[in-house]
Amino acid sequence: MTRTLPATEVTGRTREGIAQRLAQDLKDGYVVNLGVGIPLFVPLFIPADTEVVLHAENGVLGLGPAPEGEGDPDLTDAGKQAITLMPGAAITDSAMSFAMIRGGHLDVTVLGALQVSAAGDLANWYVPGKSPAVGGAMDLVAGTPQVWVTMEHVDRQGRPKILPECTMPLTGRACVTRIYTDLAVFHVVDGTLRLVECAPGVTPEQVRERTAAPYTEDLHP
Amino acid sequence: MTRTLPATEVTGRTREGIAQRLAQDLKDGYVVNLGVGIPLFVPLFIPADTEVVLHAENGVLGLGPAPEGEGDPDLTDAGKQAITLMPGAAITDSAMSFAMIRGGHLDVTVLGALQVSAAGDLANWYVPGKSPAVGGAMDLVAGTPQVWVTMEHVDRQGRPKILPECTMPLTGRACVTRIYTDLAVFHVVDGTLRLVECAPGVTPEQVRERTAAPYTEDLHP
Amino acid sequence: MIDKFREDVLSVVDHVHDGASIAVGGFGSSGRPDVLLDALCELDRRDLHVYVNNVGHDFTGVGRLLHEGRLRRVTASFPILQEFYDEYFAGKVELELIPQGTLAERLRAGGSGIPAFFTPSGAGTMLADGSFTLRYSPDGGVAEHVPAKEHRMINGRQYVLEEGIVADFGFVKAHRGDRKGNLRFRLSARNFNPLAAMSGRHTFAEVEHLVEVDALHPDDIHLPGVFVDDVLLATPAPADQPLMERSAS
Amino acid sequence: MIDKFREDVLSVVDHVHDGASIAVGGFGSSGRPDVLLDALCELDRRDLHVYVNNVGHDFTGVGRLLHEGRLRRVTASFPILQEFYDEYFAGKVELELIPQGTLAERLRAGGSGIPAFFTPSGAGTMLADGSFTLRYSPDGGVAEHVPAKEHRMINGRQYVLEEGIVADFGFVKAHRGDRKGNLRFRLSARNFNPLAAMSGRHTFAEVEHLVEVDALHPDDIHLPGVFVDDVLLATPAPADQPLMERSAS
Repeated sequence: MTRTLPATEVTGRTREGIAQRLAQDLKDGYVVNLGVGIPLFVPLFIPADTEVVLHAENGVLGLGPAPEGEGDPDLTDAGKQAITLMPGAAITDSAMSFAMIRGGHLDVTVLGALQVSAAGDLANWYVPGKSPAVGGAMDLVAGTPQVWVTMEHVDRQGRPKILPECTMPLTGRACVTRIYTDLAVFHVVDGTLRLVECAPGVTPEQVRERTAAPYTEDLHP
Repeated sequence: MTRTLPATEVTGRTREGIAQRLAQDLKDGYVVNLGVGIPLFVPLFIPADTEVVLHAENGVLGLGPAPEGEGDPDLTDAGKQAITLMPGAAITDSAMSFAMIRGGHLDVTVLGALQVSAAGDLANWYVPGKSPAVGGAMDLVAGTPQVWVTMEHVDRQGRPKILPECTMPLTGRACVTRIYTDLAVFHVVDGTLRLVECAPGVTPEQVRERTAAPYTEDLHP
Repeated sequence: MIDKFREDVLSVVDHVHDGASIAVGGFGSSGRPDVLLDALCELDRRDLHVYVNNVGHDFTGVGRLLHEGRLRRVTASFPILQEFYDEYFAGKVELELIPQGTLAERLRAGGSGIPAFFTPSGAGTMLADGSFTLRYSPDGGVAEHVPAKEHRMINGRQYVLEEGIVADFGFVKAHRGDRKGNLRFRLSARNFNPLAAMSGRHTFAEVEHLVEVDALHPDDIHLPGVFVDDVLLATPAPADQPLMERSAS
Repeated sequence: MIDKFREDVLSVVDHVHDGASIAVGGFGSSGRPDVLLDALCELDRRDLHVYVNNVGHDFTGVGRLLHEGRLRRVTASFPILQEFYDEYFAGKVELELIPQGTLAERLRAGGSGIPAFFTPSGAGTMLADGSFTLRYSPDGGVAEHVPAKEHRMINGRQYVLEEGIVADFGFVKAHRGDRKGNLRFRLSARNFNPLAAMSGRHTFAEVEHLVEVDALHPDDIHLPGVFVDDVLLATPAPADQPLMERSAS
């Protein structure tokens, strides 16, 4: 936390670009829950020949795009925004919705993060001193086999968000499986971080300067 | 168990008569689960102006009478017999059906017994050495506020079935709230048995001779 | 004969006492039983413990209860409302913050006779380790923490024990309901409503449409009437409209 | 694109290995997935652990598996079949007898990420105290008991801890299903089917009617397709009938 800002300037992916990069890794048939923020850009970038079923924890399986016009007040996503349904969509109550989540029936959950640790611990629900609210985040990271984090690589003060240990309250331990940032893509393999990709125009050195956690490199050109 | 058979002969209620007596105590609006045997006669004796909702643990709330003719193979009760539905009936899966039972949302469960103890323990699922099967009995007696037992007062050898302690494996402890037999009606009050009624033509002495458990008498003429 | 329909909301909600606990359906304003919640305000009930996913984003629904100082404690996953947090930090209302799936399962469990269950959600976090503040003191210090929850390793994984919720009352909203209390919800307005109904020892359901008893097919009922004690209209019918209708979905 | 419909039953059920555990829907013969169960026999699978409410009253369904000696263990509440007991007392098949509501809740819990829960059902009885015989030895003695279950007093009442069931496979039967795996059941044939589907790591559904993907309204789906991996026809359609239909309830 006391590291000084890196000397070099770097420009990686935009927030949309992070979502676009992540969308490439979604496979046909995946059932995916998307958190607020960057994850909400993901549907824009899912290829037309890939069917990804979107889940909202308030009981919607098979979300479609936002409606044209007002929308139906009885049909909203977990962010209380109006939605539509895809063919084959199903509605459940909240207990069944979280049965899907906790029981491991989703494939991927995509969510933002305040911090990720070297072991894949996630902090994303509470900045001490601010207003605490957790929603379904703890269930999603506990139950979903693949937990993909999207975030800016450093915070607004330029401090690393990928740390040896999280300093903010945890959402879950050893739950993150991938991290997609503006600068890089990390996988969590056997409980340790592995840098697998730098964003276009970003060097491994620039990533290293902005990452406080230890990690190994396995870059695919 | 080593008591000798009572000297006097006694004829109390028939099996149908036991069910008829019990049916008088069902109140309008009650939700009731009926076990096999004597309890299945109960619906015959529910007054027309009393609405009793019958529940079957395989997921039927609102059973009607047996169908005329073949019946629908997709519509059976917990004894696998064809049934009909009353207006306002609802179908659920088995987890929801037992959520109703265990959560105390039924009013009365009526079932047969091998033995009942002085404290209201019930044994009704297993005669050691015979074929064990429990079905929903343990859930019903654990969850339902009122557990009413219907049975012959003594077994085929004339031995009392109302005992200081059950000798057969228990279905539940301190769960029985009433006992309706061919000879008498007992209530369980504060964990002890109370004889509240003798069947027509049956004397308190005849009941006492055939009851091994201690009980108090509070007979209403 | 069973007829759970009541025309007068206030005389029904009058059964709710000061200090009661209430499980409330809805997700945000979707499927929220506003007629029932407003009745609590008109009846001036106070000191309430509400189990609900969100307090809301304005002073309607549970937000109105908060705004009028009627809440003693909120058990929720995502309170949101800023005024709620102001009251919380000022020690005027307690917050038991729990994961959303845990809230759903606790309501269902309580209504199902399950006193406690293990879940991975929140294990090893401050929502389970006894460090989350239930109540602040007026000076800004911590008056009381949410008690630490039992943790257990099962098959090599850490779980936390959570208790079923049996609320004094359930407040729910449905799209259609009949006089036996059978309910059907519409789209994502279903959410916590069936669970809040199960959790309540006594449950009120406000319905958008009162339908005849045979209008809902037994396979189409989302919540059987056994969980509902009183059925009310979500919007009192205008005088020129029939009370009873058979509406399409 | 997601299409879970498979025409050939045997090639689908071929994924089930000897020794597998299978959660099976149905109550008696009502809603029992006979096409799937029969496929196990045709594929000569053995040493199976079946979670099912009843073994049945004849040599169809699970009764056929028993009759052909394919069962290692049965977890059930009401086995019924006399030949089952004969095999049980002879030490040829194990019986884990549990209350019916506990079976239902264990299947749901396992499919819901709940590893264990407390229930009052069976507390203090021989189904929980370690005295029930899981397996007899060939000489008629007891080879192994069902282990004693943890008891706990909660709010003055005794409860027993039961574990969620995650089966290798779920076998279910539905009235209607679509290619996304969404299912709808008919009347009391629903029973354990949604729960067996949830419990299976991999679940097969045989459906009486394969319907188009938009034929089931989202509010009318009893089990979302996320719990189903393969959809098969319960009765292979005659050659002169269209495979796809839009049937009324």
